[in-house]
Amino acid sequence: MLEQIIITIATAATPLLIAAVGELVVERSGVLNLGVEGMMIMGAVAGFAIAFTTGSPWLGLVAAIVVGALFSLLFAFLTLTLVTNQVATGLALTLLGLGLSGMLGEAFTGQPGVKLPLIYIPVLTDLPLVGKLLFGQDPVFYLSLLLTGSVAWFLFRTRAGLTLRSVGDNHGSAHALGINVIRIRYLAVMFGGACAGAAGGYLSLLYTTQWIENMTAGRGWIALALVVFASWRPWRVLAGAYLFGAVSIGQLHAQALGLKIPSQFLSALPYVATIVVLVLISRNRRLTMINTPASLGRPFVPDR
Amino acid sequence: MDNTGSQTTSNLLEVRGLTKIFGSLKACDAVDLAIAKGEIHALLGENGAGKSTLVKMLFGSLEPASGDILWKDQSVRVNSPGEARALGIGMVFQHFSLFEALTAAENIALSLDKETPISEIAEKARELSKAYGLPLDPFALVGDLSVGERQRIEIVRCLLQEPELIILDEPTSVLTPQEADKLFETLERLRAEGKSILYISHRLEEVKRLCDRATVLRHGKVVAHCDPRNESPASLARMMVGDEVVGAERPPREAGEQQEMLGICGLSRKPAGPFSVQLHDIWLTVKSGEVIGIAGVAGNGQGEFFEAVSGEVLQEAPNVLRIRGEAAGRRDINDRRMLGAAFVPEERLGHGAAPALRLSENLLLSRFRTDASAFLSNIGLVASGALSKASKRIVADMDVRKSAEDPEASALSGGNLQKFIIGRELDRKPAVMVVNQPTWGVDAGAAARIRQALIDLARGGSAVLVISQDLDELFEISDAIAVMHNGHLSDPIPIGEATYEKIGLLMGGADAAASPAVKEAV
Amino acid sequence: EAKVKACFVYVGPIGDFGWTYQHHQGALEMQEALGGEEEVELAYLESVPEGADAERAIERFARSGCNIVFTTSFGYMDATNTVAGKFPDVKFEHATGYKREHANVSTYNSRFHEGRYVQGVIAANISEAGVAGYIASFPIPEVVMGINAFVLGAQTVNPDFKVKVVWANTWFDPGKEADAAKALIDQGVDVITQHTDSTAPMQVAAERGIKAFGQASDMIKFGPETQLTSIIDDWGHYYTERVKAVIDGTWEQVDVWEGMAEEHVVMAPYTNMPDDVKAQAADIAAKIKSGEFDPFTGPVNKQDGSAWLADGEVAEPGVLLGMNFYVEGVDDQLPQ
Amino acid sequence: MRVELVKRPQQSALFSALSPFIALGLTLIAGAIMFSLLGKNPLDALYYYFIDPLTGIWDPGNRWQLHELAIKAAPLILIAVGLSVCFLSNNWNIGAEGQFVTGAMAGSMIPVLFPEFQSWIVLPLMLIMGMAGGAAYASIPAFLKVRFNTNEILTSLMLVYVAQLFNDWLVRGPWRNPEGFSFPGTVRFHEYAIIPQIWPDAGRAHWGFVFALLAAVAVWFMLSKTVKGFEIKVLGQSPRAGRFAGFSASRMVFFAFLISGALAGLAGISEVAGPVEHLNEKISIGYGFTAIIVAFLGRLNPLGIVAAGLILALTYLGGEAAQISLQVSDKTVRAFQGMLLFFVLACDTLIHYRVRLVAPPAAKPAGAAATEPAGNA
Ligand SMILES: Nc1ncnc2c1ncn2[C@@H]1O[C@H](COP(=O)(O)OP(=O)(O)OP(=O)(O)O)[C@@H](O)[C@H]1O
Ligand SMILES: Nc1ncnc2c1ncn2[C@@H]1O[C@H](COP(=O)(O)OP(=O)(O)OP(=O)(O)O)[C@@H](O)[C@H]1O
Ligand SMILES: [Mg+2]
Ligand SMILES: [Mg+2]
Repeated sequence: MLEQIIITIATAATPLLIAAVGELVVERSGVLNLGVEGMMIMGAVAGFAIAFTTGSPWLGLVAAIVVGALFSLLFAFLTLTLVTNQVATGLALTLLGLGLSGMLGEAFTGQPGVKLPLIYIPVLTDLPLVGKLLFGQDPVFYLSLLLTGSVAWFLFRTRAGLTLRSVGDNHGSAHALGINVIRIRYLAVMFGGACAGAAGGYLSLLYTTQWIENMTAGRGWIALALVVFASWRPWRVLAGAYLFGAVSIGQLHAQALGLKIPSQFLSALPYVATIVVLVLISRNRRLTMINTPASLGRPFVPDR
Repeated sequence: MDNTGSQTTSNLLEVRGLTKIFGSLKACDAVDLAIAKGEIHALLGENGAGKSTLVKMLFGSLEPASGDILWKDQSVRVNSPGEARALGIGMVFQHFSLFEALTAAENIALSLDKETPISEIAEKARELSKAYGLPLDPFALVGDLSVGERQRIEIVRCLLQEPELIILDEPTSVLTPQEADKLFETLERLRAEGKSILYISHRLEEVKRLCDRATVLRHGKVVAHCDPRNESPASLARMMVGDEVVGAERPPREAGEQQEMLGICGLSRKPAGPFSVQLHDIWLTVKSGEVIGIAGVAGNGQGEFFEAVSGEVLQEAPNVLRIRGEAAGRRDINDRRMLGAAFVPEERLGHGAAPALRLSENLLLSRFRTDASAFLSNIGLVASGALSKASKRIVADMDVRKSAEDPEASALSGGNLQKFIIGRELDRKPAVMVVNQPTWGVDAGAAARIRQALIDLARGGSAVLVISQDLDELFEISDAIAVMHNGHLSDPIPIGEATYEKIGLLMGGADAAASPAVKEAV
Repeated sequence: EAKVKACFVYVGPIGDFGWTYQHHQGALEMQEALGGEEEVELAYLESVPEGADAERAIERFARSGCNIVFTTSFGYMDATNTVAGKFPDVKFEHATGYKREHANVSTYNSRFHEGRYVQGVIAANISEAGVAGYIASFPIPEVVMGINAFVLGAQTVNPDFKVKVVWANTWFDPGKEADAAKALIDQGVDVITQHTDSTAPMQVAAERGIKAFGQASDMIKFGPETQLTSIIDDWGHYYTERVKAVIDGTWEQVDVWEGMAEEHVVMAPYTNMPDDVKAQAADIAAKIKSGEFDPFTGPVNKQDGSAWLADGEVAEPGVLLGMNFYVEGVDDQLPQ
Repeated sequence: MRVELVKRPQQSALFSALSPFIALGLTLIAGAIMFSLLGKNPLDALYYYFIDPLTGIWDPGNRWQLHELAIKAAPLILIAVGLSVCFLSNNWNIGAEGQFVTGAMAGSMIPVLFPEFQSWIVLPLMLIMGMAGGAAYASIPAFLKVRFNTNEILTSLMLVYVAQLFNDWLVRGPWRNPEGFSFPGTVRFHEYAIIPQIWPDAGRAHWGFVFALLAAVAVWFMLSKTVKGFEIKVLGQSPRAGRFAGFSASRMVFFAFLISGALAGLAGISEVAGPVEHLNEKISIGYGFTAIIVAFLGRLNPLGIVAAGLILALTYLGGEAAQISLQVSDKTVRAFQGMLLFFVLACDTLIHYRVRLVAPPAAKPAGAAATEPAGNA
């Protein structure tokens, strides 16, 4: 039972983790994209539509990623090329995504989708206690761990990651050194879009294998909170996502166990927990200031 | 593969007719320049003459509107700093291009175009810095370093690229005289190794000492080529400005009873942010009629000190700060203004003035309390008529040049905005005036005007405290100079006893703690 | 020109495959039955919020020539009555409510709990653990009634049968419903029923290899090997009857609460269960349909063990319509 | 080809005036394309979206739609006006929806808990309590921002969910109408607790719309004529200049959040005591989020916000008309709103910058040199 509960938590945490790690890269490059929810829902609808029409959930996942990235280009063009306010533009992206996905997905509502298969490795998956946990989950679960690790490695171990962090720290200096700030940010935003798209695809291809309007249900915002929670460190995002997943699932178990607390209060628990954790994290100003990308959200117009 | 030496031509870099236009402003106007192999070439000119613009075009960060760059006699287009580095051009920027959240080694890695492991870079940097006597810790966070140390990183970063031409844009403006000497040694060594150096500085003495040739810019045009060793600082200055520059006149102080106007008694402050400086037990008295200067290399706590004195941050005890005898440590900036104090911060856009507000609105910024009766109606509405009248008066008094009737602050040139901000405070005839970097980035004519105005204010019976990195300026206007180093303030040295060397030593950290003598005196 | 214009205000999207979907199916069925587009003009608004917007939506219909307006959610109750007062010539039909302030307002609802009782019987037969999971939406009487009927049905087979309830606090949030289903399964239930509208719990049950009941519509395509049966809300008969009454000029105010007998509530085919269980289910369903048996027939105790219905006593509709207590055997605390 | 921005020395008065109209025009064009793709006649669609709800201007038979427009616009304007103070002072209150709900709950306390207390004073008290409730709720993210440096975007947003769930609990639990057959929702408010309609014969617009207009004018006056307005602008643009002026950034955080919270709360209680007439679990339908668009569409100018609120309300009403007449999905409304906001933001760039298209350099003589290994390695 515990194994199953952990797997359930993992499924709840995986889309948050993927979207948050993507947004982390975006923010590390100095861009604040509040449109995660919008990109996610576009990924969800695209993933479902392609999987449904082609019958291949893998193609669906690819479509979710591609559409997420393309959709984020809209944000990139406005904020990076036209230097519009990043907060407002991110909100606009969310609104547009929710509206567009609803329209595009109308034909697909109420249709049973095609599910991404779970991994099955003979012997290993059948191991007692840990078999399904370690070797029997869905492929995206493993991808999400791989993604977190690769992003951590990329950011802190590679030259390109260093360049990306430098752009987020001081875009003026980066520009003076000849680093193409705008191009790097475009790429980062698109990576974030791709991740958000993948997270959305996970929702419609695996989490609940169907397309429903608004099916992201605020997960994009949670992903944004996780990035701050993690003070822009990939492995801490993982911890945060699983913590949030555990609280969300835990409250359902509390109910099923017949706990005498109004269910609304239990449902509010994940949000209250998020606030509490954000407060605890941001209390340490020095820590947040050192980790916060100094150029985050600042407009940049290169002079040539 | 240093095969250029065998070639017949002696010019490493030649520039022909290079032009750069910003909007309607010709920042560089058909500039010609030639740099020989193994020479230190000075680029001179007053503020805004176009020096930085020119070198940024050479380094590929700006795109020329027209003109040619010849590198080893071949016409090249430098499209990016990366291409410049590939050619063999390195640059140390006027405004540092460092990343505070990264380590020194990471900063260096970012300007190396090859993918080299950080550990290797750190090792190389350590070796190179030792060889040139510029010690640095490759794993320190840049944000934690002093300005001098940051400068070293910039230079080491540039040298590691093994450039043939090194461009240094005002490298000494942030160094103590002793640190500057160290730098000169390094540069001479590089010249001996056959490297060429393009050197920008406002310090004409050092140009005369160091450079083989000089090119002088004025309003974007080349006005002279000369050998600085054959010129005097005064003649160089004349070439730059096109006119004789008159220094400020400092009449002697009137004898007689002088009252304490500003008293600072044991001011300490904990660091506010991860990269800010702690202030340690600062004591200082400024009396009516006098100008006290505070020297120091940037980043030694001047900003923190200014904030504490101005009241942007409050002190814990009221008695730490006295303005005209009143304990003001717990009073906010407007209460201090009401006591007769006025403040001019270092940064004009975004601190002394709000960029997107009009000049008349910026007038309100520091005076809505002190001049409430003039600028606000009796029910607290902004009286825009009175504001624009007053702002016209200040514009006329300070000779502020602007393109529109009441432009946004950001549309003014730096010098003109500074004149407006100083004028805004002088207009109130303050009893205490605290100014941080009054003429930073201001051209010679305007600077002279501002300095004179400060002296006149003091001689009129006010107390003036000037924080500046420009020693020439301090020697020109101060009655005594104290030095700030790492959050400690030295005793004020009367101008008669002060020498560049003495001040320079203090700036470098000799006699770090404030001497107890001052405390006893108060 | 069509003879009559029938208009529908929906609370959710038609594609929810649950409540709104079934109402829309009913509307289409009605149009078909009465002669198609030439005879009946159909208009609808989806996802109309139950606040200030509802009155506008209803009034818009009343003004745009609708002869009869069906408002298909409880939250439209006051708005329906207000607009009805202003347009006495238009007929209004409000689903699930109880207010009929004007002669041109009818109310209608279904006895869904009859189907829940049958589900309970099946669940107790199928479950090896003796515990069913119940994903509930909100603690309104209709839902509480459903839980109670389910438990009573199950107890006829296994007197110790237990039900675990999770309140999802939503009618429609697939993610949350799926999580609730997983939590229940992780707690050891081996059959799931839901009183929320999405198909997510069915899909989760399918994945985890347990059985489940559909809700509102036939969800068999979301769980071909999982669905035992489903309670289908069949509004088509009622809509046909009422619109026809408008055409014929015989429309009168009614307060309808009908169930299996009138085929308002229809059970989807019994699947994925042994034949004897099928037979048992069909038998009890037939008894309810014929009126021979009422799910709320005594003896029934309340959750705390106190007596509620004496032997043979049948619950009053009034008590049921305001039901806010559990019967014995529910493993949950009713939100108060 | 790349786009290059050149900062204007001064913001362009021409484009300040034109950009909302350019944006609206572009939205109409994009919308027309969208409808064509959906297989609808774009002209019909645009007619239903933007003209049909306004026919009341000349057609008395449709005048009720103008009232509906006012009902829909009132909360949007009220909330957006408050948000303009927040956004101008650089405080990102994304949680107006939660403050809206809290205002509704706080204001409903009197008629729900003391139904016997019936007097003309009830309504004013309710409005005041609604404002106080919204303001109190908004003070939470403000406090966390000032005291703990916590990101207000996230906290204010999380609090929306909390407020909604709390309201849900209230109207299903302690505040449930005892005669409501256990359905969620409080008792219907008595007549003293209901905001009167302005012109009951013509439609149901209530005084909440007038509150919105008054709030817009008052905030406009504050922003443009008083020192407080000056303070808001300075602190929003450059916090350091604000500190130099002696303004307290922390106090501004509270001021902005309290104002916007109070106005959102007023919107909440006006909605409940106006058209809805009782508190239920469905009052929160996203006005707090849509108001963010309204605030930006109105360029953070309260008078502009009035116009923007009406335009947004128009898209809602038009969306219904189009849904009935053309079977256009209700989702197009949100897509429309998103596009509108996008175009407004993009066009505003023209106010501060000139946009140039630059062709990439054709030949690159240095290219060869650049690919060689660096210097004299
Ligand atoms: N990006 C820009 N856009 C518009 N004008 C600019 C830009 N950069 C520089 N200028 C203007 O071009 C002129 C030359 O500036 P530059 O920085 O080259 O002067 P400088 O000689 O280096 O002065 P300083 O001694 O102060 O460093 C100045 O008037 C400056 O305001
Ligand atoms: N970044 C910029 N963008 C647009 N215009 C600028 C910019 N910098 C300077 N200008 C314009 O160029 C003109 C010259 O400004 P600049 O700062 O070069 O003056 P300056 O010659 O350095 O004089 P000062 O010594 O007073 O600073 C100003 O009128 C200003 O409007
Ligand atoms: Mg200048
Ligand atoms: Mg320069």
